Amino acid sequence: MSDQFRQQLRGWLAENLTGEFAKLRGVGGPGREHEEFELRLAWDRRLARAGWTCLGWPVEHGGRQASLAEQVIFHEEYAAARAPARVSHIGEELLGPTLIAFGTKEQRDRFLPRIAAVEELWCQGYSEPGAGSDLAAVSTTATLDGDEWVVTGQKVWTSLAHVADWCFVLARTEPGSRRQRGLSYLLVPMNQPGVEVRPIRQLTGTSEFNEVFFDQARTPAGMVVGDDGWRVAMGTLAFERGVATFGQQVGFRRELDALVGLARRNGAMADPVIEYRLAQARIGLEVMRAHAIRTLSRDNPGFEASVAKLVWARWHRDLGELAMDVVGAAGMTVEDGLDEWQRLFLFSRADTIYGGSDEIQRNIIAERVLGLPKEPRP
Amino acid sequence: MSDQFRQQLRGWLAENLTGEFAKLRGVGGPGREHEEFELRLAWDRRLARAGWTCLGWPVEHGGRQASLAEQVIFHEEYAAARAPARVSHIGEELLGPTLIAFGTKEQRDRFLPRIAAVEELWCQGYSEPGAGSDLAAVSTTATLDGDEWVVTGQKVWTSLAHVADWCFVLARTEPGSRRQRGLSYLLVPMNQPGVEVRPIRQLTGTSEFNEVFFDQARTPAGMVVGDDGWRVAMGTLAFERGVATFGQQVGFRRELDALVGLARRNGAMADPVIEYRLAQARIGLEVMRAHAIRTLSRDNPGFEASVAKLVWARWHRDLGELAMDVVGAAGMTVEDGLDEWQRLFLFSRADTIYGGSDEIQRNIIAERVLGLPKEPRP
Amino acid sequence: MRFALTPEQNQFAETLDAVLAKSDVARPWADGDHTPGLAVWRRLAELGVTTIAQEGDPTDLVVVMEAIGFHALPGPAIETIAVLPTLLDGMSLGTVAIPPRVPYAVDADVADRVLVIRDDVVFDAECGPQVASVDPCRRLFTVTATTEVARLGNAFERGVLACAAQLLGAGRALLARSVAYAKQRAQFGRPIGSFQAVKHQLANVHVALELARPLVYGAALDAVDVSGAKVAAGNAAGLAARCALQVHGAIGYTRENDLSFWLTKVRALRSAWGTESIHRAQILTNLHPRKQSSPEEAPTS
Amino acid sequence: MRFALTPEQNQFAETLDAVLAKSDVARPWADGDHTPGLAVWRRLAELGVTTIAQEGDPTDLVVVMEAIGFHALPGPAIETIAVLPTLLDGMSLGTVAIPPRVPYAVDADVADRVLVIRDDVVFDAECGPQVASVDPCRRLFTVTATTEVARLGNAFERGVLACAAQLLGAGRALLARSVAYAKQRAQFGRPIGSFQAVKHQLANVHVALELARPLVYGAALDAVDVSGAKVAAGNAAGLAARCALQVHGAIGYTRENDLSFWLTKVRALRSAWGTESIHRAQILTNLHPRKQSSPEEAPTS
Repeated sequence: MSDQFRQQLRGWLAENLTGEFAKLRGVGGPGREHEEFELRLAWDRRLARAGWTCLGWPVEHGGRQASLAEQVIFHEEYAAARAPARVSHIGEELLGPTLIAFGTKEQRDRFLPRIAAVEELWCQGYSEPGAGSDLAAVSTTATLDGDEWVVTGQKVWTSLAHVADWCFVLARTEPGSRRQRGLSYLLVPMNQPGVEVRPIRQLTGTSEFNEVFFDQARTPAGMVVGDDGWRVAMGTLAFERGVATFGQQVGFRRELDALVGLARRNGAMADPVIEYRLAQARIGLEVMRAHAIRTLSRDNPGFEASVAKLVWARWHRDLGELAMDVVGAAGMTVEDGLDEWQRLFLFSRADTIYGGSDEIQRNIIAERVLGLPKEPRP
Repeated sequence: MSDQFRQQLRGWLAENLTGEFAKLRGVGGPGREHEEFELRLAWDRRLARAGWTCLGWPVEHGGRQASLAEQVIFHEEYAAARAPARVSHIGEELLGPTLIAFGTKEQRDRFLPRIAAVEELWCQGYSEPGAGSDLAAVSTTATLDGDEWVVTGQKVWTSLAHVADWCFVLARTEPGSRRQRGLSYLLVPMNQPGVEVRPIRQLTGTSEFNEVFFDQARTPAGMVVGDDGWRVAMGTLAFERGVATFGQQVGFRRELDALVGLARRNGAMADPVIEYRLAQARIGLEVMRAHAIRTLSRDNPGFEASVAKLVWARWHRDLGELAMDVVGAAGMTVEDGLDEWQRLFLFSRADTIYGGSDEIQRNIIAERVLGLPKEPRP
Repeated sequence: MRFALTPEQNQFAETLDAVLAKSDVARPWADGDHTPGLAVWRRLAELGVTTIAQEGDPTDLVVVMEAIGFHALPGPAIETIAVLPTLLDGMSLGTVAIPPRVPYAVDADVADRVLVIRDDVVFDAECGPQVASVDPCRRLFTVTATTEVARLGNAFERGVLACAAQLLGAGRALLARSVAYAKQRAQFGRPIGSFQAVKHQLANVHVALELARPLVYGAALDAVDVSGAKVAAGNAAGLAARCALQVHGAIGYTRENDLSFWLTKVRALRSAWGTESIHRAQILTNLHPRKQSSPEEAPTS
Repeated sequence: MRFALTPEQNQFAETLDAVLAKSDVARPWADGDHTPGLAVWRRLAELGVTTIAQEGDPTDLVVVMEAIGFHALPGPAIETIAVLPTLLDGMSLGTVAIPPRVPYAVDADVADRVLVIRDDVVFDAECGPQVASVDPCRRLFTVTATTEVARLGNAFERGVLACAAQLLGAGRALLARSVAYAKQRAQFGRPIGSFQAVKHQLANVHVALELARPLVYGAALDAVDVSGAKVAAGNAAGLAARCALQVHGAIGYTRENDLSFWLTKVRALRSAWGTESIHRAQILTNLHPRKQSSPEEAPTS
């Protein structure tokens, strides 16, 4: 059954990742998010037409209610084929599950089919300048003006904002409220005069993220999801990763394999410490895989996500540093693909920050899993 | 000049660490503090008669005002000869310098010569049960009754209390005072009905430390050092280590050399990771030595002590763990000296706790050296 | 993909926990009095613990050994439950040396049967002199093989798996005790568990144990290399021991505090059933075929 | 036993700091405009910086290179100040490749003199194509040796020492910026520098730098192995870089923030003038004679 699914998918990818799409192999993702946007959009739509998007969703929302095992297989095979990073994943992985859990029937009917068909792209408006890990520090406000919300404020670190049609925005709708209270989860169209997107240049020279400025941006009154914006936003975060982890691990494995190959070719492997670190990295991959499988097997994954995040972020950062040591051993030339390793090194360093810093994850584990007392508030 | 000093000392040690004293080589110190007390006392007195105690003290107090370089040489040669751990060091290294800095003429005249001559032994009464790293949590009280202090309370982790003649005690002399305020630094005789000493059994089966119970113990009114007990106590702590570091490093080096020898004999060295860890340990020794020399060169060593403490404690703990891995590689037999390595492993684990835990040292560095803000008080 | 416990296993683990939690046998065992400990072993045998490796699910063994590690039960557990059950009658304690990787037999003086295994051949053995052990509850004896009695495959690998599970249990116990202590012990006017420095150390221990656990269960199901499970469980338990001593301070270091039973047990088990060096070399050997794969090749999944 | 700076050295370091602090030349250099950077180099030459290795105290070089690392000054500093000064006229910038350990020449397109050294023989060289570099302020060029011009001993070792000192300075700058940021940046209602998790990371960086420093000065005085100094300074600066990024969060990762100049510089210098692998092997070789000493032998002191 799942073997059949795997064969079918593998065959489809082999047949379709050809012609103009062949050059998309390996494209997109950290450090390459800016590449080939139009062609990747076309690719995502081709996936959609063949029914390979939103696999786990109920059939009535455009999915095919695939099992967890099938979803894992999808991510593994997709990554193994080096198919490009998706441009429609924020809608598919974050907003869609949120609407299925918290949205009204109207919202689901309005948005889900277009996400599944890759007709509308989404971006996420949570972080604000100066807030960093403190997601409850929301200054963006929204007030109801007749039958429309009027949104004003600034969001930051917003991937794909420059191409998205919609943004889900955490905004303060109760004037004078503090922290987690008085927030709403609003769906705001991006193509309007009140929304401006500015790219943030990274130290690699590319722009993975954007700042988004809302200046009296408008959205209909019905575009609010749930009652308690904070609870809905936390729900969205809980959907992050999950089965996609398996695809990520395939990507990690490929990076490691390539690095092992380079270390053999350029002689770095002769250093037993380098060899040991490469072996440790391989064991780390097995550990992550076993942990991910165990997490899936649980009815309630709970705070496994914090453990997983800590581990893969650390693993990937270490791989980045190891890559520089391997590359360095033979000097750096373009033929040895410095670009690739440089990107890995520079981007993996941010892994321990975004999506909840190491420090935040350890606090979550210590306080919510182990039950240790909170720090005193100043 | 210092070469001559070295030669003279080396000759004296070679001549005197013989006969009944020969068996003292390597005796005493962590895990062996209980061994051969009487003979070690006799040895310390022989040192005193030959003028090898209290080297750096002024001549009028029984010292010979030796230079820092000579003191370093003394500790290095003493350790190199495997001369036994001193039983009179608490008086020589802690109380003596404290009296020189803060004591009255009467106190200096009364105590210093007897410390230098090893006629009186000292122990330290700072830590209290339940206080741990929080030295300001002092519950022991002392009140003036006529011309005597009456001391009541409990101290813990007191080395050599069972053989000491005197104890320097941090006691609360201002009723109702809190934390660092209202404390006095008292000198209390141990041989009196109001003082009871109970050994604390360690997991190794030996007793390195004691609990000391003061129940209306008495000492003359003049036996208070300085005005502000906290300041005096902190002064004592600042005298800890210093030049003695160099002797400690010689001991560390001998442990490492022996471990390298064992790793060669039992085959553990064939594992490149073990070899790498042994090499790292050797480099660590060089680092500690260079750092200690630099600290000595400074007029005001400031918080170097926190850096040094963090480093040697970590180094020694790691050596203990490495020792178990080396021993384990060939199985554990008595001939391979499990006792020695077991002791190293078990005792070195406490290094990161006593004398100010790692966490306390990092707080000191962060707040006092780097100037980072304190944590909010609850 | 079935690394989670069944409801039956969870219930069995609870029963075991109840039996072992009531027993306080480590201290007498360390002091030379084995009577209370042997009574617990009889109770375990009645519950079917000593024959569990022959019946039912391969992960049952992990459940049992984790519980034994958690409660620091002394006695030749790995040998009796994991390595030798087919050679014992279900009520006896057995012990074994498998030189050179398992050079001594644990608690041979109290075992009903003492064996030596070489190249899958089992010999009866005589108990020789005791050698020094870092763990007073895990006494080591030299043994001398006498007559051949049976053949037995994979004895070492089963021992390694059981050892990894015991380490995992001991690590969990160290974490649980450290967390409990950090909640109740106050310093500088607040529980030490509210300091980030303490909190984050404990969180790191939790992470290490959480990651080692699926490897141990995976090894029981032959889905994961047993050497990797042993190294991961050993390192996680070692981290738990280090952190426990740091959190407890000097108290954890005294004979009066029970913590030392787990501290010495973890250290002994990390060297037992193959040191980290041996298992690391094994892992490298196992990886070797993959080492030849080119980066262009699609990963197996 | 003289690892402390003299009053003259402290004063010189202050002068240098003043000159370099005013210059903001890294960004234009990275963007291809070398004019402001070259002006700073002329000012340094006037101060005698480029000839300092030939005159006075061997630790002067460390003082200078630490300051250059601290301020992330671009240009072929190691080459001009430490390796080639005897071959330059005191006002020129020089660069050099010493294959295979130093395969490329830094900033060869702006250097007044481009050289190659093989087995202590110095050749004039022609600047070839640029190759990719992780640090936009440290551009690498292939060079081709032409005619022999001189002999020069210990060129590589002098470069390693200067590189270690530059790493130390860069590490100190990263720590200083991180501390300043942690003091002013608030999260969850308090400065992030008041959280132990942040505090202790920064304390660890301080410790690493404090320990590396005497090794670098010791290497300048030939009292310490230069390979050990390079590894220690590289690791300390690497830790400082990792911690700086963690403390700054995603901001440190943007082009607009100057932090990236130190981040990429540290990474490049760690691979330059011999990788950690090379220096670790060197350390092991240097240790080798001692390896033979028996444990009974009294240590040399």
